[in-house]
Amino acid sequence: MDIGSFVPLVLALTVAPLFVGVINRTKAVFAGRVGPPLFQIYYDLRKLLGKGAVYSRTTTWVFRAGPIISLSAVLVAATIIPFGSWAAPLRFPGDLVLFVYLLGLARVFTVLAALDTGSSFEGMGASREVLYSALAEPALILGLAAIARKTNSLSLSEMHQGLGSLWAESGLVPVLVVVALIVVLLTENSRIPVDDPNTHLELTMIHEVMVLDHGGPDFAFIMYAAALKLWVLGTLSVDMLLPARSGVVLVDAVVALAGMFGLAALVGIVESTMARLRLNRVPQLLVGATMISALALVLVYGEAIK
Amino acid sequence: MISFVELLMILIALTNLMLVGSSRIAACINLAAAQGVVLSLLPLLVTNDGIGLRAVLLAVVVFSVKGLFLPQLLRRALLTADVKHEVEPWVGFTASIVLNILLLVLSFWVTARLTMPRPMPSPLALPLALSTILTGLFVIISRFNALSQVVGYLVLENGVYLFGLILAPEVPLLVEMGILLDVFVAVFVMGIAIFHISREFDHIDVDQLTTLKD
Amino acid sequence: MNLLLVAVVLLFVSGTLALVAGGFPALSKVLGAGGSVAGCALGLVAAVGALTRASTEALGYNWDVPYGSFSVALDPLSAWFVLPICGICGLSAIYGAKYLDAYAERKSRGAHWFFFNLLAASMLMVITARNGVLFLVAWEVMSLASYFLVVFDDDDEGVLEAGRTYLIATHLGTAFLLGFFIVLGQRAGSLDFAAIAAAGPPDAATAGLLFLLALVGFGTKAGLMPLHVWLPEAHPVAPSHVSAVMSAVMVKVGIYGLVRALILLPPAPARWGGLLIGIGIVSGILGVLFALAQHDLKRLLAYHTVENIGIITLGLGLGLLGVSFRAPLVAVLGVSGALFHVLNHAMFKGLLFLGAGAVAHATGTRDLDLLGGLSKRMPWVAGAFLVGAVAIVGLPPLNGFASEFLIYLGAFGGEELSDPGQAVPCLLVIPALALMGGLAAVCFTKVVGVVFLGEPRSEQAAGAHRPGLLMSLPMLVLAAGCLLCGIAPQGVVVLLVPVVSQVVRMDLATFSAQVENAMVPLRWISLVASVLIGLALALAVLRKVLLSGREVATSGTWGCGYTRPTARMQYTSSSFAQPTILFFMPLFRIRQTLIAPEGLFPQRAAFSMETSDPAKELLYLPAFRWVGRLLAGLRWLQRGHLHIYILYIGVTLVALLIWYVEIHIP
Amino acid sequence: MIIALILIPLVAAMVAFAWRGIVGCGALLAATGLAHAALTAAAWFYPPASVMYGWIELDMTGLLFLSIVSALFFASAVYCVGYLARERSTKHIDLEEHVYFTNEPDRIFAGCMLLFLASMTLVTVSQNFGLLWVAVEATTLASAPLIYFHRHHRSLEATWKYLLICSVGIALALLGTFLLAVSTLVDGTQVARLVRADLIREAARLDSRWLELAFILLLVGYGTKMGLAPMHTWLPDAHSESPSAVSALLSGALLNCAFLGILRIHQVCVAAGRANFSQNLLMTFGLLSMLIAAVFILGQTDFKRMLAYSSVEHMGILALGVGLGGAGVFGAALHAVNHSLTKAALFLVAGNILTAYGTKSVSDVRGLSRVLPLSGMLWVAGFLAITGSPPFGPFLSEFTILKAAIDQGFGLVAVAYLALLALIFIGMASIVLPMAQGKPTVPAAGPGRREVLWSTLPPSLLCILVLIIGVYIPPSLSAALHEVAMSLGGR
Repeated sequence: MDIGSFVPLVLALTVAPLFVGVINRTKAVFAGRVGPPLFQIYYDLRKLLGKGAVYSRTTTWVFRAGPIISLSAVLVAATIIPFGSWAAPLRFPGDLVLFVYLLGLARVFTVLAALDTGSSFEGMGASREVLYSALAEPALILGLAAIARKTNSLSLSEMHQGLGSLWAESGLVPVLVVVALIVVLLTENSRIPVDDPNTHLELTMIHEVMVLDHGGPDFAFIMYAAALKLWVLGTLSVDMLLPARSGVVLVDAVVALAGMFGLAALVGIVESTMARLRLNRVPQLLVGATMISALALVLVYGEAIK
Repeated sequence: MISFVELLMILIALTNLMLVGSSRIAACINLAAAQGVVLSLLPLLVTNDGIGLRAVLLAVVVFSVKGLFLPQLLRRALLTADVKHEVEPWVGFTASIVLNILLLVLSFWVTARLTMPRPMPSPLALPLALSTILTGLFVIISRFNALSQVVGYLVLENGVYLFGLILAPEVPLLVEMGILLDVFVAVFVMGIAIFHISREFDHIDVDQLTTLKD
Repeated sequence: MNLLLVAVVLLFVSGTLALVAGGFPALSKVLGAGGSVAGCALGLVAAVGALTRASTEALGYNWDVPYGSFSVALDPLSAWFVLPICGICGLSAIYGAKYLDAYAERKSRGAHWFFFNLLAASMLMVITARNGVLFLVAWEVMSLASYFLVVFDDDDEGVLEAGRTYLIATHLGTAFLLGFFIVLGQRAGSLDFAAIAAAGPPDAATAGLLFLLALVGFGTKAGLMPLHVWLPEAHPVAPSHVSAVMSAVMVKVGIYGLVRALILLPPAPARWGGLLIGIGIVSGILGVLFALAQHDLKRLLAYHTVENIGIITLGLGLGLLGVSFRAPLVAVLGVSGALFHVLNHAMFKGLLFLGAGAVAHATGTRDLDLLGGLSKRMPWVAGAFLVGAVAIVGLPPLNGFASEFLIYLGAFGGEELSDPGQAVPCLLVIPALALMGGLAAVCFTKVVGVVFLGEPRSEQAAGAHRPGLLMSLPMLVLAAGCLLCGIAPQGVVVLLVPVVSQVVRMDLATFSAQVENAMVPLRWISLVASVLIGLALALAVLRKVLLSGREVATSGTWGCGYTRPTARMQYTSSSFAQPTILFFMPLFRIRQTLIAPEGLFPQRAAFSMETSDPAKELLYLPAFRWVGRLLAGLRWLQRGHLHIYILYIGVTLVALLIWYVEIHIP
Repeated sequence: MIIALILIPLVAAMVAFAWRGIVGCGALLAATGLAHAALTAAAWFYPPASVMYGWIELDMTGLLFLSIVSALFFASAVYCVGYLARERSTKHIDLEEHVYFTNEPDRIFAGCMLLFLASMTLVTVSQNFGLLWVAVEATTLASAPLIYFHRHHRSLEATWKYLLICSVGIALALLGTFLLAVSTLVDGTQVARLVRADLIREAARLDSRWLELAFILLLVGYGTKMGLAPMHTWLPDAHSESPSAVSALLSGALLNCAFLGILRIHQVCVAAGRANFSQNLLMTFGLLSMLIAAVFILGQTDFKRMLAYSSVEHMGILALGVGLGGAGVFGAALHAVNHSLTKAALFLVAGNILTAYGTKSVSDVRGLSRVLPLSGMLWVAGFLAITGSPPFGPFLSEFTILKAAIDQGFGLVAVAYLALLALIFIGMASIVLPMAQGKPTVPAAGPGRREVLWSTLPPSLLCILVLIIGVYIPPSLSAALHEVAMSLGGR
């Protein structure tokens, strides 16, 4: 495989934390604050990696294995995502299924680690997390299925290329899918309106509460994994939304990057303008997303017929 | 002008009617006995090839068994088991008589449809045989008293016997003897059973024997 | 073939000897378990041989019973099912040898070993039988043997109840199979499968009838919804190694029967595939939902068996659709996915039940809300169970993912299904599988979390002990198997090729091409799996390096400011599952009991949730009650009145006379 | 030789009756049974000659049923050795009404048993319908005192009902016999004696009307004795009240003998080309009997009555099988064997349960497999066998009958048959299994709670036989069954 196909991976590994930074900065701007520097996450990571760790007596090796496995799962997921006109280093028919299930693996181990602490708060967060992601999975995979059917390919990279070629007449389908994808993105990364990353009441948290007990390198792994996950899903949406091809690799790359930061800004805006939904409303949002994906799939066939 | 056979037939019919109509067990027994006597005369009349030894022998045996012995047996049972001499019917007497008439009609209707294998001694013979059987059944069904049930059984057997006599006289003698013997033993055993019943329960009201059920 | 027969005989003989030696427990144990292990080992050798040679060996002797003949054969399909049977039975026997010691003083175990080995032997016979009568006999022996295994602990009235439910259910199922085989053999005039195949396919209507009969008959054994009701009753109450065999293997025999029937029947029309997919989806989703609602560890696992059977069924349905739509790729992927899942499910479900057994054995309870913190007390079991959990949820890098992955690929269907009418039923599979995966994740995070993690919720859990080598070893072996099949699926699927070619009837050229198509992604999967594991190890090392030389303290769990947390404050299984169950509320029949805390200083508060199985509550019980009432309505017939009895005779006689005279005499 | 078959038990009976001071009646029974069985076995290899101008002759059907009778009698005789020893004491406390009662003197019991055997033997060998009738009636009379072995109210009631109902039935059978004789009259002259062989030879010339009427009456008559619903009503009472050894004989041997009577006339109908007529009637009564049995087995509270109703069911199955014709007849013949062996074993075990627990009520019997391990095992095995589960014999026969039903195109009959079988399985499962399992309701040690060889050996052997038939039907047997089926217009 060509070197170019490694660019998306490298990009993800390096730029992902920045993406979070952009979101936070946007929110700060909307809140009229200066906000943390764009590279704050990098500083945090470095600091955490330098620290020791404190473990609860209750916990076992599962607690320690959690962050590691989550991070490695997300890392592998990152190798499946194309960027700009670069295909992913890892591409084969069906890799989209693998992608979804890797995210699942990451989640399961985060949840298990949370339950290992025996804290009722973390259990609470875990039980919400699993429900939401269980509902998010169909939405995600149906959306991808729609694109896959449209481009007759089961590999994210090929789908990406395929979309590019028939961008002109691809029409509504990608847009719908992207909408669903963004909902999924917000859920999976526990952003508003699903979850509030910087609330201060554990009772209302979902993701953040699950990692309360982690510290030091473990927490660094978790933060990094979260950032990567956000980036990966973001890339996926942007790929679907802007598959335009100028023919010049760099131009495509720049367009994609721009798209990414646009998305980051969008997320920031959403977070600073919307309030979070009541917990029992979230499932409805997700089912809605699933319906949108299904609609997209139907449209694919509608177009196939005519 | 009615033949002698016809007369006997009518007698049988009458005994049937009186049987379902009479309330006293002793009377029932006597009626059954009378029927037996009537039957014992038949072999001498129905055989188309003269009166042979067979017919005579048969007549004698039937007379002694159905006419004398069995009724006697029942009378003794009646004495040993000191039962109320009134039979308490499940179906009222008038109703019984009406039903009996209906059964008679039914028998006529059924037998009328059948083609006879041979000239009948009398057109009444076959229907009456059937109705006698049904009467016997009816008595068993409609009487609660063990003794009257045995009487009913006797009448039933009479009917069957009449049937055979007029339709299939060719049935070998040996078989008929065996049959008679069986009836004899059957009634005998029933008599014993009744004796035990009356001893165990100091009554022979069958309708009270309902311990065994689901 | 001969080798397999030897295995069967060995199993049977050793079982009988164990029964005879019942007086000497130790000897009987050695005979039973040892014979079981030896026989299963032989069987495995025979099966692997047959699979690698991809050949069919048949034997036929005449057998002096009506329509019977002792004709057996070991073709790839049979061999494939022999793998899980022998594997699981052998391992469970090792496990059981130790597990049963708990009953030493109360029960004689000779009978148990007899039935255990008989079960294994009869399953092998079912798999290899090629004659209707032989099949049915083996089938019924299998059911009976398993019944007696279930009611092993017959002091408990509940156990007997459950066993009875099972016996009746399986007997009713068999009734359909009787009909199936007889109708099947009608054209051939013989019940030998060979003759049936030779006689050519029946007409469409008969074929449809046959398919339904087979579906109900085998589906009952396999536990398809709504025929599953016996399964969550019977599997939990059996001794755990028996639960493992039943749940991991015996239900698969039902699947085998279905597949065998499909081979004997004419090529399936699309609606059969559609029906299977529908049933599969229902079983899968409802199965996992009910599992989620359970408090009894083994009952929960039993419901998951229903789910996985659903997955297998929809894989099969996908395959049938592929065949009838002339879409070879879909066919191959669907069928191979289903059959591969048969093996995988056997491994991880066996593992999970053995684990559950170890837990019950160590704590004396199966109630989730009484467990907790066991991973400290039985780390190996916890590790193995965790592997099984990840596998059953279908996550990489384990085997569950590999087989579900194949089914997904088939469902996407590639270019083959451009006509919406054909594609939609296949595409339905995708969200269904995704939902099942997600819910399974909910369920097993709950199980692992509540049973093994956190603090023990009761003294029993706190006092748990290690199960010992004999019980741990089989679990570890199975865990290794799950990992192996996850890392190198292509190696296993290669063995599957001849099997699949039997099921999807297509010429070898196209077939092998499609197989190649299916192989490519699998190789990638195995690469990814290894990369994933490598990465994890690397990160672990990294972490170690980072932490080396820094102080690593331990303290209590952060109670969010509350300083006196107790174990009873932890999330319980009920509370963990509650949001999900509430969301799917309409599908459940839930009895909630909530004692809300009151006043400033609430005395006690409690929340508990009971869910009952609607199939049982709404379908079977009412039906049985109705029939019961119907028949009870006739019981006045026998009231003990003699003259009434004789009246019956009279009426019968008169009625017959009138009928005869009216009808037969002009 | 045939005469010997009848005379041996007859003489033995006379001895029992005549010799007041006789001891060891059980031994007498067993010895006679053994001799009888030996002669019967010999009859398989050296077909005996017919006697009395073919009135008495042993055809294959007769031989089959004779063998059943003989085997069962031997089994129950051996069982009686132990049973009479147990029951020796003069006074017993009645289990249900709690009054004292005495038993019949052993010698009377033994004598009647032997008469019973003789009469049943006569049934199986008599070719003349008149003689057949006499024999069947004789069985009733011989068995009535057996039912009244325990001299208490319920047994007396059962005896009376048995006596009266069966006598009525038999009377109708007699009428049927006469009608059969009528059918042999062609314009006034008799073309055939009432001997089966003649009738079959001249079947074409028989008057079909009268033949059919004869069949109806014989069906009702012998059907009463055989226990076909709705004439079955005496059966549960008699079976539940008589000693278990007798119940075994009644259910396993006597019912078959009555069935033989129906088979004989059916055979004539087949020969006369009126097979359809008789078959339809048989099917109807068969299904009806199964239905009635199902009604009363579900929720039955008395395990001996349950077994009795199960006999009604299986008589229904036999009738159904013969009614279906084709392979069904073979199935019926096979099933007759299977049912007799299994049911006899079950009744004998029921006797053990009764002595151990002192009750016939299902709900009071628990933990049998711990109180009487062997009997418990046999009880469950017998249940599985009688409900037609492999690997026991009845499975094969019921399967054959089902196959016949489907192959002959009686789809609905097949469905009803399966449904009823399933119902009965459910009913019996929820009665038998709880009895065998669970915590014992009586202490393991106590009167009659020790399993003696006399009481366990016969049922064990019977069960083993059923098991063997279930996995291997000796060619000789299946040849015999085929011959029987052929003679009854089947395959």
